[in-house]
This record gives sequence, C-alpha cells and structure tokens, in this order.
Amino acid sequence: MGENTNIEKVNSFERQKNREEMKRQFILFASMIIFTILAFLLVAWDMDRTYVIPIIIVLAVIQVAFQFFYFMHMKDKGHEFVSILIYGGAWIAFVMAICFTTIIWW
Amino acid sequence: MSLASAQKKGFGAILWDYLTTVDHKKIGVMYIAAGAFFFILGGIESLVIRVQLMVPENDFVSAGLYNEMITMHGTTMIFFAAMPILLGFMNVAVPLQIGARDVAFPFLNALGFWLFLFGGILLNLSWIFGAPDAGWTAYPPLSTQSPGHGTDFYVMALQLSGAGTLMGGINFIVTIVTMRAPGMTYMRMPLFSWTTFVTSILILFAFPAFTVALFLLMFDRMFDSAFFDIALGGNAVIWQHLFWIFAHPEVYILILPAFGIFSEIFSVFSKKRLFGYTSMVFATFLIAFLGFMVWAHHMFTVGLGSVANAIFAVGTMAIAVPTGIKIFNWLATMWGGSIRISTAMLWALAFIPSFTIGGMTGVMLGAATADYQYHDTYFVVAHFHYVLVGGVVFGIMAGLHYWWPLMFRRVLNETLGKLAFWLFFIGFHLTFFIQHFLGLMGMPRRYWVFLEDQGLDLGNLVSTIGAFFMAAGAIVFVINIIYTAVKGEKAPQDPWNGRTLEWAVPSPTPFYNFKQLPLVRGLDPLWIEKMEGNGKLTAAEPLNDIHMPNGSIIPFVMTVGFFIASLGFIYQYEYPIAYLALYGGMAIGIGGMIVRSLKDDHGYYVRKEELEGEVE
Amino acid sequence: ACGKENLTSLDPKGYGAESSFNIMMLSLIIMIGVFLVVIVIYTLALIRFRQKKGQENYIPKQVEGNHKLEVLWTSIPILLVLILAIPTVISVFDLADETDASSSINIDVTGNQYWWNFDYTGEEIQTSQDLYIPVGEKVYLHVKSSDVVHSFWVPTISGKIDANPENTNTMYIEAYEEGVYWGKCAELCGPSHSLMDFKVIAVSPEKYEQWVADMQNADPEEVPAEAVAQEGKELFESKSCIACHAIGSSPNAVGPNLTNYANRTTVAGIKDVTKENLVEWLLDPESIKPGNLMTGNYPELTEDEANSIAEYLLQLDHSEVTPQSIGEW
Amino acid sequence: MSHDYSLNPEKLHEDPAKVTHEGKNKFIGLWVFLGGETVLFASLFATYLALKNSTAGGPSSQEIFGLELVFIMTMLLLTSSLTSVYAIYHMKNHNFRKMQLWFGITAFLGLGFLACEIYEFAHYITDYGFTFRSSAFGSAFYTLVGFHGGHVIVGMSWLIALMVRNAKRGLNLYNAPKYNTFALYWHFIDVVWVFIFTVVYLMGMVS
Ligand code: HEA
Ligand code: HEA
Ligand code: HEC
Ligand code: CUA
Ligand SMILES: [Cu+2]
Repeated sequence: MGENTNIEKVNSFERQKNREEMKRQFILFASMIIFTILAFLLVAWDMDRTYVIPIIIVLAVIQVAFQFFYFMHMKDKGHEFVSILIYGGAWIAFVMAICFTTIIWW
Repeated sequence: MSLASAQKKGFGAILWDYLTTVDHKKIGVMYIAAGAFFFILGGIESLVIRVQLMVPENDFVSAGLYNEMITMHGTTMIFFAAMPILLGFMNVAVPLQIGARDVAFPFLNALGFWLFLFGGILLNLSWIFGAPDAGWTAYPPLSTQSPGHGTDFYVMALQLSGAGTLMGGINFIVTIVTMRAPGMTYMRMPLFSWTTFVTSILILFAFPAFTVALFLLMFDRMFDSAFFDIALGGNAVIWQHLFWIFAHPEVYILILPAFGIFSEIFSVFSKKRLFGYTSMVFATFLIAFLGFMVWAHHMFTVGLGSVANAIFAVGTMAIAVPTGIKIFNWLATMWGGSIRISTAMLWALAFIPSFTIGGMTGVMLGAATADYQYHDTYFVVAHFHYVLVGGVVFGIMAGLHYWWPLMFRRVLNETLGKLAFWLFFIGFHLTFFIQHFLGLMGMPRRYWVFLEDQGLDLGNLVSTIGAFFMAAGAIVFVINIIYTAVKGEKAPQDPWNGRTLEWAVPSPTPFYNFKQLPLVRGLDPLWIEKMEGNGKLTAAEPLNDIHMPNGSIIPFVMTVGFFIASLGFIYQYEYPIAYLALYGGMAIGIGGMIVRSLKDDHGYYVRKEELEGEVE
Repeated sequence: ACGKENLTSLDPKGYGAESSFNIMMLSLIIMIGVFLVVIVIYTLALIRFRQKKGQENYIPKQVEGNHKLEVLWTSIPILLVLILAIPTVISVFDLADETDASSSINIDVTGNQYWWNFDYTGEEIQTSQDLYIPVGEKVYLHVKSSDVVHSFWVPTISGKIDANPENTNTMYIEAYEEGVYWGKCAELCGPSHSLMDFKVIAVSPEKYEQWVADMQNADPEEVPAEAVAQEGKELFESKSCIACHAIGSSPNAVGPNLTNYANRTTVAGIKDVTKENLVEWLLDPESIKPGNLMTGNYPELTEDEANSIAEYLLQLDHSEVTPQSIGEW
Repeated sequence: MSHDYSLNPEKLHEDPAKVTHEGKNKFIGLWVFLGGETVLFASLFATYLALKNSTAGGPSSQEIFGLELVFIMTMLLLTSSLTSVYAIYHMKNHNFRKMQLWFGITAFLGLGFLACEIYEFAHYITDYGFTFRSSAFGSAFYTLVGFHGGHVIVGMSWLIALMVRNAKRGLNLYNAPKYNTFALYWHFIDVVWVFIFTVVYLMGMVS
C-alpha cells in the first residue's frame, strides 16, 4: 500500500469544503479559549460566589456543547442515534448531580 | 477454514474451538451453560437458606455462614445466573432475528463472555477463603468493616464481570444499529431484539455507576481511602445511591429481555401478530427511562427527607403504567388467537398472573408510607422473587424450551417439560406467597433465625417445603435435558411455526447464518412469506463471498490475566508477593490488548464456490 | 391469623403504623381490583381461544392493535396510580412533620452492634433494649448509629427508620394503648442482626412520670441486701464490667446500661429474664449472640462468679413501673 | 483473498474513517462507549460534589488549589483538542504525513498536561501533606482527577501505538477509523476536563 502521496490529484472541491470546515473549527476554538479565560478571570477577581458559580457552569456547558457539536460533529447527519445517547447520559448526569448535592448529608 | 469442519473432532480440538470462538451462537450457548451452572449453585445456596429457616432458632448453619449464604445467593443469581443466561439468548437469537451474519464486535463479545465467566469463578473461589457477608447490596460501613477477604472477592468479581457485561451491551447496541438486514427497519424488529436493544442501553448507562461504586469500595478496603469512613468525613450513603442508581435499572435489565421472550412466545403460540406492537416498543422505552428515575425507592427509610420520598414514590408508581400496557397487550394477543399450550407457552402463561402479583406488590412498596413497614422484611423478599422468579426465571425457562431446537437441533421432551413446570410453579407460589405475610407479621429479611412464639413458624415451614418443590422441578428439567440429548428426536428447522427470521435459517444454523442476506418486507418476515406461500425469504443480494472474523485465543488469555491480577489486588495488602500476581496478571491482560491492536486481523472469506456446494 | 399481637404490622396500635396500614389497605384494594381484571381476561382468553382439535391449520385474524383499547388500558392505570399517589404523598409529609418536637419528649436512639441505647434528652436517664414511652403522646426519636447501619422498627407502633452512622434521623412515634411492643433491627448489621431485638413499653402518662422519677432517684452505689448480691456488686466492679456497663446515668457507655436490670423484659434482647439465662450470657455470650462485642473483652468468669453477678443484677429493680405490670409480649 | 483497504484518492469525498463497515461500527461503538463514560464520570463528579467539603480537618480546596497551573493545563489540553481536529482535517484530505505531524503535536501537548498533573499531585502531597487518605475530600479529589488522568494516559498510549504502528504503512481504510475513533475519545477527555476545571478547581477556589 505504502504512503499515499497522490494528494495533488485530489478533488479540489472537497479540499475547499474541508478547509472551510477547518476555519470554522478554529474560530470555535478561539471562542472556547476566550470562555476559559473569562471563567478563570471571574474566579481570580474573587467575585461573589452566588454569581460566579452559575456563570462558570454555564460557560463550561457552552464549551462542552461546542466540543460535542463541532469538534465531535454531533451536529452532522448520521449522528442522530449518537445524540440521543449523549443526551441520555447528560440527563442522568444532571439527575445525579442534583441528588448528590441535595439528599446526601454532610 | 472450510465448511467441512462439521466432521468429528477430538476433544482437544473442540475445546480449542470453544476457547477461541467468536461465533455469537457458540458464545450464546456458553453463556447459557455457565449461567445454568451458577443457577444451580445459587439454588443450592437458597436451599441452605430455606433449611436454616425451616424451624425457629435453627442452627443448621452458623450466623456468619448464613450471611455469606444470602450474599452469595443474591449475587450469584442476579449477576451470574439470570444475566448471563439472558445475554446468552441475546447472542443466540438477536443476530438471526435481525438478519445479520454476525455481531458488530465478535472479539469483544468473546472477551465479555470470558470476563463474566472468570468473574463468577472468582466470586465462588471466595467460598474457600471466606465469602462476602454484607448482602448483595454490600452497604458500608458493614462491607468496609467486614473482616477477611470476602468483600474483596465480591468487588473484584463484579468488577470483572461488569466490564464483560458492558462490552456485551455495547456490542448489541452497535449490532442492532448497524447490522440489520435490508428492509429490517427499527419498527420491524422482533420484540426480543427491541428489548435487547433497550436492555443494552440500560446496561450502558447503569453499569458505569456500579463500576464507580465498586472502585470506591475497593479503594476504601484496599488502599485506605475515606469515601465511607465517617471519621474522615466520608459518607456511606453515597454507596447506597450509586448502588441503587445501578441496581434499580439492573432489575429492568433482567426483566426486559424476559418480556421480549414472552412477546415472541405469545405471538407464535397464539398464531397471531403481537397486539399493539408500537405501544409495546414505546412502553419498553418508557420503562427504561423511568427506571433511571426511581432508585431512591430502595432508600425510603434512609431519611432522605419527605420531598425526596414523595417524588420517588410517585415516580415509582408511574412504572405500573407502561408495564400494564404490556400485560394487556399480551392478553389481547392471545384474545382471538389459536392458542397452543406447549411447555414454552405454559411458562409464559404462568408468568402473567405471577408477575402481575409481583408488580403489584412493587407498586405497594412504592407507596412510601407503607414501605416504612415493608422495607427490609420478607414482604420485599416476596416481591422480588415474584418478579425475579415469576418473571425472569419463567422467562428463561420459556426461552430455553422455545429456542432449544435452534441451539441444539432437538425439541425438549414435552411431558418432562410439563412435569418440571408444575413442580416448579407450585413450589414457587408455596415458597413465596406466604412470605408476604411473614413480612407483614414482623419478620425482617436477612434474619439468620427467627424466634419461637412469634407466629412465624408455620409460614416459614411452608416456604421451605415450597423450595424443595422448586428444586424437584429443576431436577426434572435437568433430567429432561439429558433425556433429550440422548433420546430426543431431531428438531425440524421451524418446529413452532415461527414468525421471525431465526426460524428461516437452515438447521443446524451455518456459522455464517445467512448465505444471502434476506430481504425483510415487514414485521414477522417469515410469517409474511409463509402467508404468501413462499415459505422462505427472498434474498436481498446475489450469492457472494462472505467475510467472517477469525477466531482468537486472545480474549481468553486476557481474561486469565485480569483474573490473576484480581487475585493480586485482593491479597496485595497482606502479602507483598501478591504484587507479582497483580503486575504479572496486568501484563498478560494488557499484553493481549497490545497484540490484538498491533496484529492486523482482517478476517477471512467463505468463498462463493464453497457456498454453492452447500446443500440446504 | 395476623401474626403475633404487638409484633405484627397488621394490627396497628400507633400513629405511624396506622398511617402505613391505611395506605396498605388502599393499595391492596386497588391491586385486588387490577388482579381480578387481569385474571378474568386471562381465563376467558384461555378458555375461548385454545386451539381445538382439527383446527391446526386455522389462521386467526392478524390484528395490529386497537387504539381505543390501548388508550383505555393506559388511562385507567394512570388514574389508579393517582388515587394511590395522592394519599401517599400527604401521609409522607404528615409523618415527617416535626413542628412540635421541642415541646415533646425527645429521646436519642443509638443502634449498636447488637443492642439499642436510649438516652432521654435532658432527663439523665439511659436505658437499653427497653424504651419506655407514655401512651397518647408524640415521642421524638433521634436515631443514629455508632457503627454500621441499623434500622429501628416497632411494627405495631410505627414504620422503620434507619440508624445511620453519619447522620441523625428524626421520627416520632405515638402509641395508642399500653403494652409491650416488639422492636426489631431491620438492616443487615452483622451476624447477630436477627438477634438485635428490643421493646417499646408504652405506659400511661402518670406511670411514665413515675418511671422517670424512679429512674432518676436510682442510686447506683446502693449496696444490695443479700450477701451473694453484694459479692456480685464487687465482682461487677473488679471484673471490669463497669468499664463498659453503667449502673446509673452515663451517656457514653460502650455496653448496655444496666440500671434497672431486674425490670428488663429480656436478657440481651432475646432471652427471658431468668437467672439461668443471665448466667449463660455471662459465661458465654458468643453462644447467644454471635459476633457481639462483649465476647472476649472481659476476664473469664467462674460459674459462681457469674451467679453472684446475676444475683446482683437481678435485684436492680428501681421502679414500680415494670413491663410485667403492663402486659404480655 | 484479502480485504482491499487501500484508499482511492479520486474519491476524496468519502470520509476514509467511515467507508468500511468495520469503520462505521467502530465509530458508533466508540460513541456508545462515550455514553457509558458520561455516567462513569457523572458518578465520580457526584461523589466529589457530595464530599468536597468533608475535609476532616485536613487541607481544604481553597488552601491548596492554585489557578496558574490549572490554567496552563487547561490550555494544553484544549489546544490538543484543536490539533487533533487539524490532524483529522488532513486525514480527510488523505494527507498522511501532515496528519501524523498534527497527531504528534497532540501527543506532545497531552504529555505536557500529564507532566503538569503529576507535578501538581506531588506538590499537594509534599507541600500540604494532602493525600488520598487525608480525608474524604482527598479521596474524592484524587479519584476524580486521577480517573481523568488515567484516561489521558490511556489516550496517549493509544495514540502513540497507532502512530508508531502505522508510520510506515500510511493511511488506509483499515487504520483511518482507528485514528478517527481516537480523535473522538480525545475530545471527550477534553470535555471531562472542562467540567473538572470548572467544578473542581474554579468552584473550589471561590470562597
Ligand atoms: C426483575 C426484577 C424486578 C422488577 C421487574 C421489579 C419491579 C418493580 N419493583 Fe422491585 N425489586 C426488585 C426487583 C424487581 N422489581 C428487587 C430485586 C428488589 C430488592 C432489592 C434488595 O433490596 O435486595 C426490589 C425492591 C423494590 C422496592 C424496594 C423495597 C424496599 O426495599 O423497601 C420497591 C419500592 O418501591 C420496588 C418497586 C417496584 C415497582 C413499582 C416495580 C414495577 O416495575 C412493577 C410494575 C408492574 C405492575 C404494576 C404489574 C402489571 C401492571 C398492570 C396490570 C397495570 C395496572 C396496575 C396498577 C394500576 C397498579 N421494588
Ligand atoms: C434471579 C434471582 C433470584 C432467584 C432465581 C432466586 C431464587 C430463590 N431464592 Fe432468592 N434472592 C435473590 C435473588 C434470587 N433468588 C436476591 C437478590 C436475594 C437478596 C439477597 C440479599 O439479601 O442480599 C435473595 C434472597 C433470598 C431469601 C432471603 C434471605 C434472607 O433475607 O435472609 C430467600 C429465603 O427464602 C431466598 C430463597 C430463594 C429460593 C427458595 C429460590 C428458588 O427459586 C431457587 C430454585 C432453584 C433451585 C432449588 C436449584 C435447583 C437445582 C438443583 C437442586 C441442582 C440439582 C443438581 C443436579 C441435578 C446436578 N432468596
Ligand atoms: C468490652 C466491653 C464490655 C465488657 C468489659 C463487658 N460487657 Fe457486658 N456487654 C457489652 C456489650 C457490647 C453488650 C451488648 C451485647 C449485645 O447485645 O450484642 C453487653 C451485654 C451485657 C449484658 C446483657 C445486657 C442486656 O441488655 O440484656 C449483660 C447482663 C452484661 N453485658 C453484663 C456484663 C458483665 C457482668 C460484665 C463483666 C463480667 C460485662 N458485661 C463486661 C460490653 C461489655
Ligand atoms: Cu442492627 Cu441489624
Ligand atoms: Cu427498584
């Protein structure tokens, strides 16, 4: 088989499409970095925890959504079943987090 | 490899064949055989329990041994008898039912089986060194304080077999998503395939919680962490939550496949299409979904607070609705049909009243205020045996009679079958019905002895007698197996006038299942073809080479490695030498993984020419 | 045939047990109804639609389903579940209502492997195995465990509540009638889980007052009248019994408080109070309660020593209010 | 007869990871597995949430956590997620050498992350005496973060094995799905880390 060196020959339309996709991914990545920095800054500024905690959690959820939908292509077609699974997992995670912060004593 | 391999082989060759097989049909049979073995073990343990409780203040076994007995009985029955037998059925039937040549991950499938088997062996090794004694629920601090290594065996055994089960679950999900035959849409899948699918999803979401729980317990016991150590801020209720987040779905993991089996049987033996197919599928999903939302009904008396108790009580009762849909759909399937009472059907028929009683006592337990009385009494024991035996075991027995011809080319003897049924059925109700009253009359469960003059004597005696009827039934069934193997008649390819694809393949089923993938034209594809006078399925593809996976010894070797490593873990904090086993075993296990991933294994082809030569 | 009186949950004599019983009966009626419906359809189907001889080739109509029927058997169960759920939720909240706790009697209940300790908050009274409460009053129990999880259950009076090691649960009980009620431990806690019985002794409020006064006046130093018992008292102190067992008030004892031992309903929670049983316990507790925490932790006793100690313990009757005067158990 | 797994450069639009049946199975299989992993980590997170204040007199989160290191770790891991996207991009263009290069960078970043984590743990243990056995909080912290770290180690080994194994053979339809599933797994590890730095570190720092 050997290494595939025929890249020049490849379909330029596809290459274009892939490149666009990549550009979008990069923008997304930049926004994730911004979210992260924002979250760290919020904590570094030592603001009131009643605001900070919800905000950083929302930031985290958005970042994770980006990862799933774009980096992991959950938005693309062919991922319907996969999305249901992940939503299921996320729902269980949510229920567990609620329960373990409310009906366990400390 | 050639098709001529059906010739006589030596014992060594056969053994090697089974050790290396990745054929789902063989794996299925191995699951069932191993599960049956553990069922007998669990059954003998239950007989010891019942003998101990035959008369008040008995001392047939000691208190410590009694606790080991119930723990091993519960653990063995749930994890090493009921689950594997059901997984066996899935392996045997599902790929055929959906018209697939194989499962998605044959290698993983084999690995899953071996992990289960060695998990079971590990658990039972503990009989030699001191068995676990904190109940199958293993609540800490009792389980963290439990002396000896029993609980360590429990942890490692369940960790091993849990990993195996998870692999099985993933395998079936992917198989059903990607490998259905042309035309086999989701809404044309037989109900057993559906319940397998939903069960696998439950496995996928439930077992990881148990994995974590077991890790926490393992760390606390073996590495001095403090999850459940109250002095260091630990919290033992975390275990209870994690355990039930797993174990409640687990009971539906057990019952849903049984529901699937019954759906097949009611339809075939009533000669009628399953009534309300769509709502059956929907109800299955609903049960699975709700099943994850109700775990705290096992914890009503823990003191979670009235809001939690109220929410979980209502959620629990809600499960009655989808389950009721199923019961009534089965009744409606029989209604207007032409009912043949074979042994398989007999078990299915017995299931309806038995399970309904068990389900209804479940709803009664779900009423939190009443559960303050029922909890941890024999009322609960009665409830769960009604669903576990009256639901799951009856389902297994029904499935065994139904698919025996598919697996072994023999029909089980009907006379012996019916005898076994009646013995078991009568014994079952004798044993467990009266336990409801024992509970209400003040007998808590997990009681090594009950005292004299507490009005509990008669009930317990009756219960014990019933257990022996069950044992007699089980023995007759074993005799039936032997009798059928020796004297039984050869089964035709489609002995029950079946409706689904597993009855459309030649008998014995070729290892590639379908020479040509069938074209599915609707629900109950075989029935459709029969009604249109074809009697056999149209092929969806021209005859072609068939790609099959190679067998491999690696799953077995890896499992042995992890098994040795588990022993190393168990003894590591006493005998430093056990580290040798720990690291050595890990090296074998991981080595197997590395070999597997570095060595390309492209499988092999069954050539078109060979297939043409095959006679039907 | 409802089981033993004062043990069964089917003959409730307390508030909690009655609440549970009502829900049980409501649910039972619903279930019997449901079961009858299922069984009737089932039987009819079996009778009418069994394959008859000569019908082997008959092909029934292949019905897909029936919308109306399916709606019917979805909605009726929903309705039934609601009928059960509403009273359940109400009673759950009712039983957890703790508003009058501060004006009621409060008792700290501690589960230990394999005995129960009852500490009357503020009264400087400790008892074990026997819990005295006044009839007709709410008594708040603050339940916890000193080791593993136990569960406090007196079926005839109230449902159970777990004794957890990391947290205190509160539950109230109220007995309607005087009587001696059996209590049981309902959470697996080790080998002697099944032997961790106790009693709730419900007495009239007047008798309760008197009992409290008697207990508070009990003098732990009181020297017994008889010589054997005196010897027993000395042995009790010299054989290190006193290290674990208090006579008189002592909140943090390792073993059961023995102040009014002669008035006990049982020895070790399960045996009749007789000298033979007590001596048997003192000589070999393991044979009575496997895995108990007294075994092996005290110097070995001769039969005579055990006898003396038993004499001593069996004359510790500090109150006129005795279980024997209340009823049978 | 053996399977033909070679790539057809003319058919670039076909994602090499999903052409074959086995490839498709692997892809769905890994996603399914991730569904299970979600619950695994949910359980660990829930346990951590329940125990995060149970310090039993030992060090608390406010006393020991430092933002700088966690920030660096976060950046390393997030960037490695992007580099693996680049690698897959090159895979789709059938450019094996660039794909290997970007996966190499991914591995490098991952190792950097691991080094930081090991340093972090060592720092807690030696400077604060904060161990797995200190308190329930300690157990929960090391277990949660350690499980994630374990996943990073597994991911690294997987990636390095893939790269070494296939260095000489180039891209084909047999190994493309393997790279692809690895990339998915790697993103998931990143997802978990996003919650760890938020829930464990950031929430543990706010007073
Ligand atoms: C296969 C196993 C299985 C199944 C299917 C079930 C099914 C159910 N179980 Fe059961 N259960 C167990 C196995 C199972 N259970 C085990 C093993 C334990 C004990 C674990 C331990 O502690 O060791 C347990 C314990 C248990 C408890 C805890 C008791 C306690 O410890 O205090 C509760 C409480 O709510 C409960 C409830 C239910 C309910 C509501 C259902 C429902 O799913 C039942 C639904 C079915 C029906 C209701 C019947 C059919 C319906 C109709 C005919 C429609 C009309 C009906 C009505 C309107 C009521 N179960
Ligand atoms: C699928 C699960 C399952 C099954 C099938 C069973 C089956 C049986 N179970 Fe049990 N049981 C549990 C799951 C199950 N159980 C669980 C989870 C618990 C809780 C454990 C705990 O508290 O932690 C429990 C607890 C439990 C108790 C309560 C113990 C206690 O609380 O103190 C009792 C008591 O009667 C009991 C009895 C029985 C009996 C008589 C059977 C019978 O149906 C068994 C019938 C089978 C046989 C009798 C085997 C026959 C075979 C032979 C005799 C072999 C012959 C050999 C040859 C011919 C070679 N079980
Ligand atoms: C290590 C502590 C310890 C010592 C020392 C000890 N005991 Fe005990 N004792 C216990 C415990 C714990 C129990 C409860 C056992 C159980 O019921 O599981 C108990 C139970 C008893 C009982 C039964 C109590 C009841 O509720 O009926 C009596 C009587 C008794 N002890 C007497 C003695 C005497 C007399 C001695 C000295 C010779 C003694 N004990 C020494 C711990 C101790
Ligand atoms: Cu205490 Cu059981
Ligand atoms: Cu449940």
